Parts: sequence; structure tokens; C-alpha cells
Amino acid sequence: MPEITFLQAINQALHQEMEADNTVFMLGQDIGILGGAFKATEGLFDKFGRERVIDTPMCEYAFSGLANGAALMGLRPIVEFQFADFISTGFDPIVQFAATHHYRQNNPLPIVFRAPWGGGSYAGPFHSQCPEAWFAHTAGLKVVIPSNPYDAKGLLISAIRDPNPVIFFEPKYLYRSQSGEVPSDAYTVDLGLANVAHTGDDISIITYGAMVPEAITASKILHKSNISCEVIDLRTISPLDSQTILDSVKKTGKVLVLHEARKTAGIGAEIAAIVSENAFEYLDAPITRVTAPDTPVPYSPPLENAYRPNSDSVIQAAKTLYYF
Amino acid sequence: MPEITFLQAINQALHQEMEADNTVFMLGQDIGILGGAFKATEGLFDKFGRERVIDTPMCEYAFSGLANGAALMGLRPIVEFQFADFISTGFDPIVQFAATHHYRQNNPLPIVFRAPWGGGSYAGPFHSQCPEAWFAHTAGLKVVIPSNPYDAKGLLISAIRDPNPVIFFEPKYLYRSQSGEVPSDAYTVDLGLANVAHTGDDISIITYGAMVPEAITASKILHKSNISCEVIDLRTISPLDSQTILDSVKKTGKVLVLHEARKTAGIGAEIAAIVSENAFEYLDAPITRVTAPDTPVPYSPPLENAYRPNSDSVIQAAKTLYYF
Amino acid sequence: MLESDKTDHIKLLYWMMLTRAVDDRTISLAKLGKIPGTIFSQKGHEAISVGAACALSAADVVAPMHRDLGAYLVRGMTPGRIFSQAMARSTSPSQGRDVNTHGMGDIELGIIGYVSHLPQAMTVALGAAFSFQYRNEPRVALTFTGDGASSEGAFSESLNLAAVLKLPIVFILEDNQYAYSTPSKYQYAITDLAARATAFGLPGMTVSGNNVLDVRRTTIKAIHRARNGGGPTLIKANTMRMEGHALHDSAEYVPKELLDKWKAKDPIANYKKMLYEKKVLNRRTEKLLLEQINKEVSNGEQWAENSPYPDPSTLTEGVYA
Amino acid sequence: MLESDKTDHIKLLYWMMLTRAVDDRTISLAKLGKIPGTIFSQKGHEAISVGAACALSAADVVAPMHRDLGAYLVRGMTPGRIFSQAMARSTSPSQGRDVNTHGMGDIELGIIGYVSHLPQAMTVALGAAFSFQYRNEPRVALTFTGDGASSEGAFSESLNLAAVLKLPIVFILEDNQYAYSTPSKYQYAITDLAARATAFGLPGMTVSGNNVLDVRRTTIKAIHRARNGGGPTLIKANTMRMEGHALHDSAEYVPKELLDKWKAKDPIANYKKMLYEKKVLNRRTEKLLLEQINKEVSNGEQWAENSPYPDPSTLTEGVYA
Ligand SMILES: Cc1ncc(C[n+]2csc(CCOP(=O)(O)OP(=O)(O)O)c2C)c(N)n1
Ligand SMILES: Cc1ncc(C[n+]2csc(CCOP(=O)(O)OP(=O)(O)O)c2C)c(N)n1
Ligand SMILES: [Mg+2]
Ligand SMILES: [Mg+2]
Repeated sequence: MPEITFLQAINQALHQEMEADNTVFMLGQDIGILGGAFKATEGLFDKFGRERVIDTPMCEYAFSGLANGAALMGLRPIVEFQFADFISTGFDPIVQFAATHHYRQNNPLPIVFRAPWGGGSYAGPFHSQCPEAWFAHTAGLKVVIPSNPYDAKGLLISAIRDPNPVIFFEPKYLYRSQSGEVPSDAYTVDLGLANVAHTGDDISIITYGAMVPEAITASKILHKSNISCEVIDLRTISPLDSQTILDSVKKTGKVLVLHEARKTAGIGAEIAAIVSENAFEYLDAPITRVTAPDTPVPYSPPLENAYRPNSDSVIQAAKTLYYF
Repeated sequence: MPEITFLQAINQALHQEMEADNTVFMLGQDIGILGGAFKATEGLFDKFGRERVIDTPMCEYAFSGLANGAALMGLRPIVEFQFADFISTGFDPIVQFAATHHYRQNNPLPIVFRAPWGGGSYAGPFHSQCPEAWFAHTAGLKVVIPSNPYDAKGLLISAIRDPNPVIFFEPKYLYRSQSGEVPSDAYTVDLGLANVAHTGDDISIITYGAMVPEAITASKILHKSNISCEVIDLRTISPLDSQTILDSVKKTGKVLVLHEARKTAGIGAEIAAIVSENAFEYLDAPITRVTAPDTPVPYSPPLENAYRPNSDSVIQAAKTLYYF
Repeated sequence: MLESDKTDHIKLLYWMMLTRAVDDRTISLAKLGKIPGTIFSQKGHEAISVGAACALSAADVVAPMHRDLGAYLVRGMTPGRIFSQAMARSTSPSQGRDVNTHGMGDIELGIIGYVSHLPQAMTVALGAAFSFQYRNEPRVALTFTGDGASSEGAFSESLNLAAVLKLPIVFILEDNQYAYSTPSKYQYAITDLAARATAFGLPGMTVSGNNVLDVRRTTIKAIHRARNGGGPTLIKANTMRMEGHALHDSAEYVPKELLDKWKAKDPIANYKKMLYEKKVLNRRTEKLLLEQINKEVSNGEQWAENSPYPDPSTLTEGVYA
Repeated sequence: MLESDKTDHIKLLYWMMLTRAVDDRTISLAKLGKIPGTIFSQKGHEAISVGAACALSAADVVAPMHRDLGAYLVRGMTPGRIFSQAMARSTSPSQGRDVNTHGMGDIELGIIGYVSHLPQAMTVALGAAFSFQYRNEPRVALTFTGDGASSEGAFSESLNLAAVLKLPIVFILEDNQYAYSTPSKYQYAITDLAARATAFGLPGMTVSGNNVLDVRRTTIKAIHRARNGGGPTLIKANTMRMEGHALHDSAEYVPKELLDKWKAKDPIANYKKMLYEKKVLNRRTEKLLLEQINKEVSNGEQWAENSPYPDPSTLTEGVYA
């Protein structure tokens, strides 16, 4: 299998789904001629033209709403937000219309809202955000965050084919830093299923996105200290795969939740709640959250480095948990 | 002390703070001549005029942004959203500017964003929402939800005097259904402090807003079955008063979290996480969440009645928890 | 006058009368405590929603707002389903899940249900229009908004995006001089909202919103333009909201003289008068119309009342497709 | 020509040259790897940000966007603090917490820091203007936005709200023909964005954004109007973004001829030429100016480089006031 980057995997999924299904079209800022701020949509404009790859004006509200209407009429829009940070500008059409439409009106709305997501590149408070919890708390949306090129392609194809609105966040830190083997043909990775990215017995590290490689690195290092970690890569943040989480927790009895989003009312809180609700008797130690603190994402490297969890912070927390 | 309604308590706080401090002004839709969709601002327009009680055009984005700028220049704006459901239309200025400004720029932004909040009145998916978790997950905002007339007045006065942006949600279900003794003079109830609304030994019911009276009712009924519940009224949702929560949990060992917002990644998840992180050894049973399900708020009475928790659902869950 | 023109005139009258009858009956039902939620008064808006909707072809779609009961009826939504929606029954377009005209969509009838956040329906209509353009179908989207909602960013973004993409869409702006209690002077600082269109590169027209023929004629032109690749149009229809904003609103903030002035312009009474003068309408036809409408309304009410409430066990179904 | 006019002309030149020098140096620093984040090119925008900011009085406030480096300098932000912000040091206006010109506010200097979400600065400026009106102070708010950002709902809402409340505010729309890679024709469907103003009830004017005197003259008029209760004005300044959108952007999507055409209109070169012709400027003065600017820039760079990074232990401080 060819090795490609995370970014190329995304690009491939877009190319192949656009080719396979002519109801699929894309819209967003600078996705056409430029190929996107990160080049995720490179080559699409040349191949499919402005009819299907549309550089919109700056109007996150209207173009998200347009996607709602187009999906309602049977198309499959893929909306790109230039950064996940700007999804708050198109918030209303997503949380009020897209999320509630099937429940209220019984018509499917197959839309993917994509965005480069997360920190690690010293891009400051408005180009580093992780807003997935807002959407996980909003019933009716699926939320997907892949952690590697294989999943990125397979999950994106699944998201495009899904009949529901899917928020698809791409850890931009991994765009070029992560490569991996990816089948050249189209394939799917099921939404709603977590992946055991690393097996272990002592601690369950439950995480997603760009923290998965950190967790795996940490696990390998911890292994040398005879601490065996299981890494659960959630992949789909909403709806959560409680089964896989609980299976792991029942085995290890110790839980470390890890994410680069802020702590309070984040996904980690939900996982802690699910575990303490459903695997109480299996727990041998307090549930530990390793997350960003409750601050905006600071720009300066010493600050962002302290803000964003990494393998070191995981190792430290895992050791405390292990020796609890 | 005179008995007044929840709504009158809000109205009194507004009148008194407007009188006491001429940097306080209000803006929103239909708050002037009409006195607000729920009459919360009644009499203010007559007393203070359009200079200080401003009926804005329909533009949640721009008027929230205006509040940001006015606060930056030393005024104390109070913004009313006609319903909490419409705060998503003014989302950007709140979560991007107001929430981050002090951290980035070191200037205080004393703003109150008020809104009638929550369900129970068969008002459907767009006039019943409980979006507090979005804001609790956003660092830099305070989030306050009172449960009775006394707190409503005292907390609103505190919110107006606070140097930070405060999201102030008013359970509209309680507006007219709840009366209580309220001092006629201005007074404050500290932000960030939970209230033990009912003392007990067996189960800690941690809740807020319109669920507090339900919890108290349930506690009284459970008392007859010799189940003694402690009801913690959070009052401030962000930042949370972990101390009061943990003190109660350490005493009872059993936790029931109760809210009318949706379950996933809600405030209940955060409380479960805090408890399982910090009071693990004290827990005698799984943490139980009694919340609305992950659906939009349905209109039809049989549906909304099933959607929204009440004293019956609390009693049932508490019994299960007690006999665990 | 041709017989077909006569029928056509009678039809317009019928739809307006039916709209008012359904509105009136809904208010009565609410007063009887049979409607758990609130309802929005339609009085004054009948000629706009009916006139515009009657300009559509069967394959077109409409994305109405909360004063467009007429458009729902014209598109084939039965009074029964409308009452059922208000009465929160499982037979309603939203299966009892959404309130009053919110979420009262039926895609088979070409009706898109709106969410409360105004004027979000405009953006959804953009998408419908886009899908027609994308598939090269000669179809058009029609959507409605209010004078108040024209201050929202979504309104301007929609006009701009429609103009840039040259979408086959027609926007009707129902200027009823108030947004809830807020009069126009606190809402905008220009004299004619139709000017907004020009600023975004689409034609803006003004019609008398109390004249159903005027509304229809202008909408037909705009739809024709849109259908033939000419792009979007904004039509501003002037009228007056003749009741409170919604059921509970006594609207004391509206000057009585203003209401009196507009009462004389009632879209139905005046149209009827004109039809009498033109001898299109006579007592007998009017009586027949009234009987038919009464029957439809009563049957609808009956049907709705006999419809079951949704089963609470279905509460969590259908969040996802 | 009066001596004071000469000084004035030299001052405008100085600010524009300083703006470009700081911009150039920032780019060099970035290429040396000394700037962790990205930066936005300023070339082509100097006359707008300098000309408009020079129209303000000391007590007025300005809410710039990302191509208004000149406005920061004119208001008294030192090159050192600007470099410090880019280099993420604790001495920067955001204490190293915000990136490039984002959050580079200093309320003592009357500068409001912006957030990335365009054109949200306009709405914040509304609030500053509102506070002046509220307190009956003869002060004015000046804010900037781009052609691309004019498609956002926040732009239209701001014009409308300013007009309705008659706020003392001036909006400068910097039309540089592109929003990142998106050319005007994909952004809007009218020929002159100044028309937007009229549609919301405020005057809209167009100036040459490459002529600092034209920009300043028109802004002074608008500010005067605002200060005297005349309400808001929109000024559209035409220019061309002469480099990529930001550091990493080679802007191959911009036709070379377009750049060549605008190169000939360089706001600084042409102004300088005019001053030479008018004998306001001579080689000696230019040399002195350059020396002074170089010194300021180098000192600033030095100061910034010697400034410490923020202490990670301060990470969670100051979330609340
Ligand atoms: C974004 C948003 N804010 C507030 C409301 C609450 N609201 C419902 S109708 C209405 C007034 C609408 O006025 P207009 O657009 O003129 O329509 P009209 O009701 O007069 O027909 C308001 C403020 C809303 N529906 N959406
Ligand atoms: C709401 C929002 N969406 C997207 C972006 C990303 N973005 C940053 S600058 C820019 C282009 C801005 O164009 P314009 O307003 O013309 O200003 P210019 O950069 O040309 O000066 C975009 C799309 C943003 N900052 N804000
Ligand atoms: Mg109106
Ligand atoms: Mg531009």
C-alpha cells in the first residue's frame, strides 16, 4: 500500500467521492483556485470545475444554510470552514437546522461540515480551537475526528455517504506530520466505532485526534516501566462508542481521558460520566483527565506547549494513576 | 419580607442596578415599549428612556458585539436575548470576543447576557433550549442559572457588578410559577457559590435552575421512605463550586446529577467527572445522571413531559441509587 | 372576462378566505385551551402568502416564515394537518414535535419547514435553488421574510450569495411595519427596504401586499426571470400586521389610527369588493365558497382532534436518519 | 506652502514608510524563523491605514483589522511592541497570548484589538461609538474591514445598527480586490461596494486607497460629521493587495498584469514623487527619515528580541478579571 500523508488521504477521499457520486459538491472559502488554505482540496477545482467546487463569498451562515437546503433536495454538500475556529460564525444553521431537521421533519440531511482543527502550530487563539464538545452536546449531529491517514480517508468517505449531518474535524497538526499506508481505492471506516489503537492491561487511555499519537508514544515509553496501556482512539466523538470504552475499562480498571480541547464540559467529562455510570464496580482509581486547561489557546510557544497535552503529560499522569 | 415572583425579582434587580449605576444600560429586542416578551424589563423604558433601554433591530451578532465594545469603554451593558434559543445567533461575539478578551488584552468586559431559558411550557424545539454547556465549555465566561426569586435577584445584581461577561439564564418556567420572600433593597448573592438547598445524608442531588424545586419535592417525598437527600443548587454553572459538591458527596457517597439540558457533554458530565476525579474513594455507587435525552426539545405535551425530568424521575432514580 | 379568469379570481379569493378561516379557527381553538403552544396571527398577510404561492409551478419549492399560512394551503397542506400541528398531534407534519408553523414542512408538497431563527429559511431556500441550478432543472425557490428579519446578517448574506451564484430564487419581504413591538424606525434607517436588493446586485421591487393580483403578477415575473437564468429578485410587499405578534400579544404599542387606516385596506374585503364590481363574484358563489371553507375547516379540526398524541415511547426515535 | 503643511506631509510620509519598514522587517524576521505564527502582508494598504488614522483626534478610538499596521503605529504603538507581538514575547500587547496583529489592542492608545472572525471588529467599534454617544462625549470610533468581510452578515448588521442608532462611527472598507484567493467577482455582484451604505441609510464614499491625502481628507469629513451628531459613514478605499494573503501565500492566483498595473500606483512611491515635485521633500530629508526609521525599527527589533517569552506558569492567569 502506498504511504501518503494525512492531508493526501483527505484529498483522496474527496476526489474519489466526487468522482463516484455527482450529487457530491463542495463549498467554502478558497477551496477552488487555491485548493484550500491547507491544500486539502487541491486538484478538485481543476477536475470538477466551479459547478461542483465553489469558492463562496465570506458568509459562513449563508453557505451553511445553503448546504442544508441543498441536502434537503437530495444533494450531498461538503462544506469547508477555513479553520474550525470559524464554525462559530456558521453556528446557527448547523445547531438549529441541520441538527434538528430529521427529528422534526423526517428528511435526511447528508452534509459534511469539514474543518482543519486543533493546535500545536502556534497559530493563536483563533486558529487552534477544538470546538467538538459544542456539537457533541447538540443532538442530531455526528462528530468525527480521525487520528491517522487510513482512518481519515475511510471516515471521510463514510461521513460523505452518511445520511446525517457530520462535523468532520481534521487535526491540522497531523496534516503533514503523519504519513501511513492507505489503500488507493475507496473504502469506509464505520462511524460510531472506536479503535483500539494499542492494547494493554493496566490503564485505558481514551483519546482522539492528534492526541492519539501522543498516547501511543507514551504507551511505548511506559511499557519500559512495565506499565501497560490500552489506547482507545474514539474516532467518532458523537455518538460515542460506549461499548469499546467500557470493555477496555472493565479490563484495566483505570481510566485516563486525554484531549487537547479544554477540560470543563469537554468530551473527557462525558467519558468520565459514562464510565462512572456504567463501570463503577470495575474502577480501581479515580478517573484522570489530561486535557488543555480552561483558557483560550495561547499563541506563544512556551504557553501553547504548556497548554497542549503531550506524551510527557500522559506519562506523568499514567504513572500517578498506575501507582494509585 | 414581601413575596414576589421570580420574574418580579429579575425586574427589581434591573430597576435597582439601573438606578444605582448610570453606566448600566440594556439592549435587546422588544425590551423597551413592550417591556420584554416576558415582561422582565417592564417599567424600565418609562423610567430610563430609550437612551438606556434600547429596542434594537433584529441583529444578535451586532448588538452582542456592541455590548463588547461598550463594556470595553467602561459601560455595563445588559443584553437580552428574547429566548436562550437565539443566543446561537449572537454566538461569535460571545465565545470569540467576550470570552477571550481579558485573557488576551487584560481589559475587563462587564457584560450580562440574559435570556429566558429552558422548557416546560410546550414551546417547542426553538423556544425551550438549555444551551449552558456550550458556554461552560468556553473559557472566560461565567454562567449563572438561578432557581428561586431570592437568588434570581441577588445573583443578577452580582452578575451586573461582576467585571466579567456573564451568561445569565432565567428558567422561564419559574417566572410566574415561583414566588418567594425577597428583600426590597439591593443585595448580592455571590457568583461561584453553590447553595445547599436541602440537607440530607444518603444521596447528593446536584442540580440547578428549574430542576431545583423538582429535587426538593422529590427529597420531601423520599424522606417518607427514609431516604435522606441533600440538594445542591449550583446557581453558578461556570465556574463550578467543586468544594460544595465534593463536601456533600464525601458525606453521602451517592450522587445523582439532575438537569433539563441534554445528557451528552452536559453539565452533569462535568460534575460526574469532577466527582470521580476527586471523591473516588468516597463513592458507594455509580454516579447517576437524570437529564433530558439527546434529542431536540419536542413540542407535544406527552413528548415534552417525557423529555423533561421531574420529581418523579428523580424519585425513581434516587431509589435505585439508594438500594444499590 | 373569460370564464377561466373568473375561476382564477375565485380561486385566489378562496385561498385567502381559507387562510383567514384557518387562522380564525386556530385562534378559537387556542382560546378553548386546545393548543398547547402559541400561534402567529396571519391577518393582513393573506394576499402576500397566497399571491406569491399561486405564482409557483408544481415542481417549485417554497420556504415560508411564520405569516405564510396561505402558502402552505396553496401548496396542498390540508387544514387538518395544520390544526394537527397546532394541537401537537402525531399526524402533523412534524409528528407533534414542532410548534405552530415551525417545522411544518412537507417536501412532497415542495414546502420547506422553517426554524425559528429568522431569517434562516432564506438560507435554506438558497440551497434548494442551488440544487435546481446544479441539476439544470427549470425550478425555482420562493422564500419569505419579514421587515424585522431583514436586519439580521443572514438576510444580507442570502441576498449576496444568491446574486453571486445567480440562483433561481425569489425573496418576498413582508413589510408589516413591525417586528413584534419594534416599529420600522427602530429597525432600519431607510425609507424603502427594496433598496437592499440593489446593494447586493439583484432587482428589488415593491408591491402592495394587500393586493393579491399585484403580488402574484410581480412574483410571476420574478419567477420567470429566475427560471430563465436571470437570477434572484427581492420583492417587498407592504402591509400591516392587523393583530398582535402572537396569541398573547395585545399589541397596545400599535397606534389605533394606523390599524384603522389599514383595516380599510383589508386584502380580502377589497378583493371581494372588486370581484363583486366586476361581476365575478355574486352572493351565491360567496355563500358556496363559505360553505366549502367551513366544511374543510370543520372537517380538518375534527380530524385533528381525533388524531392521537405522539406516543412518549417514540421520544428518542429519529434523531438520526 | 506653509512650513506646517510641509511638516504634515512629511509626517504622513514618515508613517507610511515606517509601516512598510516594520512590515518588511517582520517578513525578514519570519524568514529567519524568529516568528512562530504567520503574518499578513501590508503592502498596498499603507495609505489607507495611515491616512485614516491620521484623521483621528487623540481621544478617538480605532478598531483595525489585519492590514492596518499603519493605524497602530500612528496611534502610538511602537515597532518594538509590534515585533514583540509577532515574536510571541511577554512584552507584547497581548503578553504573547495572541498572534500577529490579532489582539494587538491598547486601550490607553485608543486601539481595540481584533479577533480573527471578520468583520467582528466593526461590531466592537459600534460599542465604542455607542459609549461616546451615551456619555455625550465628542469622540468618534473608526473601524476597518475588507472587501471579503463585507459579505459577512456582521458587516450589514453593523451598518444597519450604526445607522439606526446614528452612532459616531466611520467604517473604512479596504477594497483590495481579493479576499485571500477569492476575487471580487466571486465575492459580490455589484460594481461598487460603497452602495452598501446607501442601502442601510448612511452615506457611502469612494476614495483612492493609494492616495494618503485623499483617504485622510475624506475620513476627516466623515469624522467631523460623526462628531457633530451626523451619524455613521462608510468610506470605500480602492487598492490592491501587493503580496500574498499571508506569509505562506505565493498568490499565484493573482494575474501578473494586475500587480504590474498597481505597482505603478504604489502609495508611498507616488506620494514621495509628489513631495519631491512640490519641493516638500529632498534627498537630505528622505535620508534623515530613512535613518530615523531604520533606527526605530532596529531598536524595536532589538528590544523585542531581548524581551522574555511568557512564563508558562502564567498560562492560566487572567481568564477572568
Ligand atoms: C434570530 C431571531 N431572533 C429573535 C427572534 C424572535 N422573534 C420571533 S418573530 C420576531 C419578529 C419578527 O419580525 P418580522 O421579521 O418583521 O416578521 P413579522 O413577525 O413582523 O411578520 C422576533 C423578534 C427570532 N425568531 N429569531
Ligand atoms: C468569519 C471568518 N471567516 C474566515 C476567515 C479567514 N480569513 C482570514 S482573512 C480572509 C480574507 C479576508 O478578505 P478581506 O476581507 O477582503 O480582507 P483582506 O485580507 O483582503 O485585506 C479570510 C477568509 C476569517 N478571518 N473570518
Ligand atoms: Mg414585521
Ligand atoms: Mg480584500
